[in-house]
Amino acid sequence: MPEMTVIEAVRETMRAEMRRDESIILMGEDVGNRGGVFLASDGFVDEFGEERVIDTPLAESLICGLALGAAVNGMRPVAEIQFADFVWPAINQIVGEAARVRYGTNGAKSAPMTIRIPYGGGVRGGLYHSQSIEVLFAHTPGLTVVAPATPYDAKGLLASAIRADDPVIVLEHKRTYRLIKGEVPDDDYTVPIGKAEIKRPGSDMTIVTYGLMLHYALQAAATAMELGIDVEVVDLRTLRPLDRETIIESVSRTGKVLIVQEDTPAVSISSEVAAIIGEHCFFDLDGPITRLGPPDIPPMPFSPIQEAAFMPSPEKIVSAIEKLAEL
Amino acid sequence: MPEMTVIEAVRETMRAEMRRDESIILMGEDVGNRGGVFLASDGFVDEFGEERVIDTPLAESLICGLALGAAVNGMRPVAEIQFADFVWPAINQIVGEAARVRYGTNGAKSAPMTIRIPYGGGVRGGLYHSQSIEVLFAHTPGLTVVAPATPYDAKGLLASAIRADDPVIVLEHKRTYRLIKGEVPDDDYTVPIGKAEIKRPGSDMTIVTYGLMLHYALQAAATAMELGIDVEVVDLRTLRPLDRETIIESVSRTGKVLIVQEDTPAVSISSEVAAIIGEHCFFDLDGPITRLGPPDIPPMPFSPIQEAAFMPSPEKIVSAIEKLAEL
Amino acid sequence: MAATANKESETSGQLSGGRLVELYRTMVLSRHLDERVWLLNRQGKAAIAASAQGHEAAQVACIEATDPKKDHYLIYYRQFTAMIALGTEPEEMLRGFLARDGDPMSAARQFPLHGAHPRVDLFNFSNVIATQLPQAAGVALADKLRGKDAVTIVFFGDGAASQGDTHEAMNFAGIHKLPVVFFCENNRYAISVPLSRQMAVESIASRAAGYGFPGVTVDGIDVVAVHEAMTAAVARARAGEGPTLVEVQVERLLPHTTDDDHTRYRTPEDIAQMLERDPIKITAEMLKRRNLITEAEDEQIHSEAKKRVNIATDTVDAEPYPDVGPMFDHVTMASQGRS
Amino acid sequence: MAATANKESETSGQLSGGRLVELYRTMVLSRHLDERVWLLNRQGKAAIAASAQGHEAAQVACIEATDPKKDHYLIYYRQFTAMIALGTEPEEMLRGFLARDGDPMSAARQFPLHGAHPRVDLFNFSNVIATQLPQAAGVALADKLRGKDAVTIVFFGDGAASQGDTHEAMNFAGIHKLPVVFFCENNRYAISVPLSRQMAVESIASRAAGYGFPGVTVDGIDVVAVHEAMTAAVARARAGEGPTLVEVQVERLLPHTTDDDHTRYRTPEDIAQMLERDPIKITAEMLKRRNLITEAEDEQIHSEAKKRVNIATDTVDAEPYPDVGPMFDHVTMASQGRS
Ligand SMILES: Cc1ncc(C[n+]2csc(CCOP(=O)(O)OP(=O)(O)O)c2C)c(N)n1
Ligand SMILES: Cc1ncc(C[n+]2csc(CCOP(=O)(O)OP(=O)(O)O)c2C)c(N)n1
Ligand SMILES: [Mg+2]
Ligand SMILES: [Mg+2]
Repeated sequence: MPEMTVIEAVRETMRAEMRRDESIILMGEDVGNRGGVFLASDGFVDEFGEERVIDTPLAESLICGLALGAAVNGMRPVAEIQFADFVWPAINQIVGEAARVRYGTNGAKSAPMTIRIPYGGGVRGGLYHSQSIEVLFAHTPGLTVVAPATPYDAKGLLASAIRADDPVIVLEHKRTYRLIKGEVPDDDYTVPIGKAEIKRPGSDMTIVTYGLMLHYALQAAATAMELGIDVEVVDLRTLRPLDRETIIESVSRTGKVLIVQEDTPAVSISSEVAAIIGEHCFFDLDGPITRLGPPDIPPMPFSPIQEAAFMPSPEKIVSAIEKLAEL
Repeated sequence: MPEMTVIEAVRETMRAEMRRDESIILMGEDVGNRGGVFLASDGFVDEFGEERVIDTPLAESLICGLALGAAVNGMRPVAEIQFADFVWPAINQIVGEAARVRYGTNGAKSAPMTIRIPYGGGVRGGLYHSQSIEVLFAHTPGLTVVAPATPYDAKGLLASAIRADDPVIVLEHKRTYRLIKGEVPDDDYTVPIGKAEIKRPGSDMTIVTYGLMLHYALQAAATAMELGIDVEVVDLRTLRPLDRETIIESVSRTGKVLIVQEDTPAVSISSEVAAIIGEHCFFDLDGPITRLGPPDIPPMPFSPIQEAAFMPSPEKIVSAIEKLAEL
Repeated sequence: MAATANKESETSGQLSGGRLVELYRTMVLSRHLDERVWLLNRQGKAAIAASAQGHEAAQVACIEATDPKKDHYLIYYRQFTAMIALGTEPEEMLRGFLARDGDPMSAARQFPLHGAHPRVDLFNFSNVIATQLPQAAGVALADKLRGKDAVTIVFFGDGAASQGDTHEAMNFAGIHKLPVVFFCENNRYAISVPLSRQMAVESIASRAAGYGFPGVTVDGIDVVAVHEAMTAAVARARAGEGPTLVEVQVERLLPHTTDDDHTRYRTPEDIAQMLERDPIKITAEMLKRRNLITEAEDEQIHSEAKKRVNIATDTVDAEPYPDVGPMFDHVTMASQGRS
Repeated sequence: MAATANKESETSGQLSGGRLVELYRTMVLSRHLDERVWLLNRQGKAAIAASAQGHEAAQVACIEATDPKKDHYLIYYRQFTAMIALGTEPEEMLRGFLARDGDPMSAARQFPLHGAHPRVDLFNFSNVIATQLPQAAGVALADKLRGKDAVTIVFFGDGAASQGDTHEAMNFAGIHKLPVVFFCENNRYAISVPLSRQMAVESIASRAAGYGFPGVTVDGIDVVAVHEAMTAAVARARAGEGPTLVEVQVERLLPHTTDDDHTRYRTPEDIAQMLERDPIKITAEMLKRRNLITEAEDEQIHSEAKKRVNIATDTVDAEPYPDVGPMFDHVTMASQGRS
């Protein structure tokens, strides 16, 4: 079983899917000869040709509208938004249009399209190459949103996304691209959409998280174990629809919860996870529902000391674990 | 003290502000001779001239980018988005740009601009004239978001918005425009941004809500009183920043909470309110944190029976109150 | 290069006299049904309507130049006549406006004319102006990649020309020589905003030059001229030569929608002049001048249309609204349904 | 109408020989500082840089035609030389690239060249391509409404021309005859995407016709030609006659940014040809041909620039990064600060 980075898993999955299914086409800025700025489609134009690997003009609304039009006419487009920070011009085509194609046509049309979005900070990206942009997508009925954190899940969820018959947003954390390595089976498998995974079982409290923060949470859990606190770590993996069952089961069992995310906490994924817990685990909770995130300021400073101060870290998670354990 | 509708309060406030301050200009689709599709600027072009009341081309990104440019160059633009459903093309200029002007220039520039957005359903508007679009704005550091529900608050919060030195989004519920009447003092007053208001005191439980739902909640509370349940109703009024103190104080006192909103519950204002309560009222809560909202499907059907089934109503709120009271 | 076609071209081109009369018949049916819809709105039965009155000639001529068995149609809310020209029955139209169960486009989830057509590849996903243009480029791209013989016709108004999406779509279609026709129904108003506040140029078609394909401006009350321009554009697209922008100059005879009152922003002279350019009147005159119909035949065409509209109204008025249950159908896998 | 100015116009226009040498001096300083920044990136000290190498002549000439005491400049990330031409000191520039406390634009909250200038009205709110164009229209609108004598110059690349915002902004500026100059630095690439995949036409300036104002294409390695075109555009704006689109044809001598490798997508011939069009070389030759500088003076200009860059590097390299505290300053009233 080969070991791969996240970006390698993304690339090999796209390649395998494109070999399997001719209706899959790629579109985005610099996805052709450049192979994508993160090299997600490195070499693809040579293998699949310019017709299936389309360098678009610099226009995100076009990219997503184009993907939508092609999707309702028999293709399975995979659109790349170069950086999450640049997805805003396309919101109208994604949230306003693609999300509602099936509902708004009473099932007559569907849009089997995938939008890959590299996001997240800790990469010296400053205000405009660091953003987390999941909130609106995760809020919108009609969209599916996945956020794999490991190479295994990156392959399995991207394959699920490409094969799905409705629009799926795939959020890939940029920092994990080359940082995170893991085993990825050669064979064709998918990871089901809508299923969280307990990445580390534990009995004293539950951390619910996703993306890069999964790795920080696992590091923090290892440190906490040395301090005698046994932390369970739930990786959401899919942000819409959230896997309520896994969250509720875990938190009801451990009785305490810390929700960790990189995105601004106000009105966010962590808010929704907290709301689910507050409604469904109330009688099993042994302490307040706690959250850890960055400060409520625009994300995130370019200068290194401030960037580090902004991002949640394994150390900050350990502190939050200790505080919660004492309650 | 004259009685006014919400739309009259909006219009008279804009008129008074424009008379007071020459740097205020309006811009939007049909705001000129048409006076706005809801007549918010009826007669303005005659009083203030075409230079200050600008009919723009049909281009929302332009409208907001224009407002931003004028704002950083000495004006106080008030932009109108004709219907909330059409704000998506402008997200990049609002969330990506305006929200971060002060932070991103380290305080050198600021953008004193107001964006008025008529939103909400129950108006036979179907999928594209009914949307609630508050989530992303309320999530974004750098934006201020107000959502007045009464004529009094509409005047006071719009005045605060226009006078603020940073971008403020004013969400006006379309259904309240002509439905809701109330007394509006003639004199110059403002309602402070960031302050919720207890619109009805009560002791058995707290309803937290905003917009049109405030009125439904008050109706439901009156019915509940007849059933012997004394409900407190908190009107959030500002969605960013949320007034944590008022929420926490009320819920800690009553011990039970029902959060009512018209918007899709997943990852929303009600999620954040629940998260605040789950963290800060845990030891005072006598029951789970409950929420009432529409089903998780695209908002909202055009046909009348389905629209009614989609929208939360006073009756549905009464049921939720009764269920919570029994817990 | 923008070019203005003859004002009242009466050379029939590929349109036979018989077809001209048929097109006129469709226009008249559209007009009577359209009037009925406004009446139903005033009676409180139709929540909202946008009229195609004034656009009828342009729309029938446009559809006539296409092949409904192969082609794709991305419309917006004003293609009332185009819908009828494509075979939508009056009952089907009314179910949309009256939000009845049997609305073929969206089962009354959406406004009239929104959703997808059950028999031709015509759709209109949203009310959001200009979003259909990038989508049309995508539809056409998919055909081009698979070598399909199909043309995509995308409809938009003068207002839509100001949106960024329009620019992005035309630019891409030009680069890739996509088989698409951009059909702009320029009625000089975006709700209340006149052309002079929408653009500093005379014609929208002139912008095509900036995207590397032809643009043509045609008088949209002239069935023959529109048909000729569209025939050329469709042929160009089918031949793999790329897009064309066809701009038709039409009048919006009624206010923007049933919610609007255009006397707030149009002068009496403007309204009077515009009423002179009623395509039903102009087309009837042309057909009579060319001896294709008699006065009596014209009256019969009108009375048949009225009868058809009456039958449809009676039928649909008695039909039920959709019930709550189906509201939860056809959600995507990501919707959590009943909350 | 698009017009192409003379390829190597050497009539000095309003530019004296003395000013030409000064402009060259700025170009050379820019070049050496720019090279240093890339070196600092390779040393791991500058996280990212976009270079203006190849754009220097266009940028100095553009700024020379404006009035920094009155005018507004909305730049993007590639206006390295323009920043210097506007009086930004090498130390200030380096503080941006090295993310030091004293970065005058944003206190190192943002990427280099992002934020607002402390002395001239120059700003760049974000990395998001083309957002500055509608903003520029707004800035110009505010001046126009108040009758201010100020011109807004907005910079953008060929890539930005494809964005909807560009279309919307130009359209509005045309309608309202705003005092704005759209300055397009066309280096034929948007990262790796060549012009042929960005548009089906030869010149971006040709699109101005669709917005009702003039567009002109100028050779951007020709200081005099760019200055002439900009002088005309600025005069037009100041006279209340409206916008101009000035497109300058330049070369991007280095990869897109320090993160890029252009050999992945440019052929060796393309790279070789492009290197021929180095504006430093071309301008030096022109100055010598016109006897405005000698070889020795040229060498001195270079060595002074190098010295200046060395001093600045030593100074800034020793300066601290911003500490955590100031991260919480200048948030708007809506931010809840420390979470
Ligand atoms: C993006 C967007 N903004 C605003 C609206 C509101 N609106 C509906 S129709 C319309 C005018 C459209 O004018 P035009 O494109 O000329 O079409 P016409 O109605 O004249 O046929 C406006 C502003 C909308 N539907 N979508
Ligand atoms: C909206 C948006 N999309 C994508 C990007 C990523 N990106 C940064 S620069 C660039 C190319 C810009 O090309 P051009 O406008 O020609 O400017 P140049 O770098 O050539 O000067 C791209 C795609 C971005 N910054 N903003
Ligand atoms: Mg129109
Ligand atoms: Mg470029």
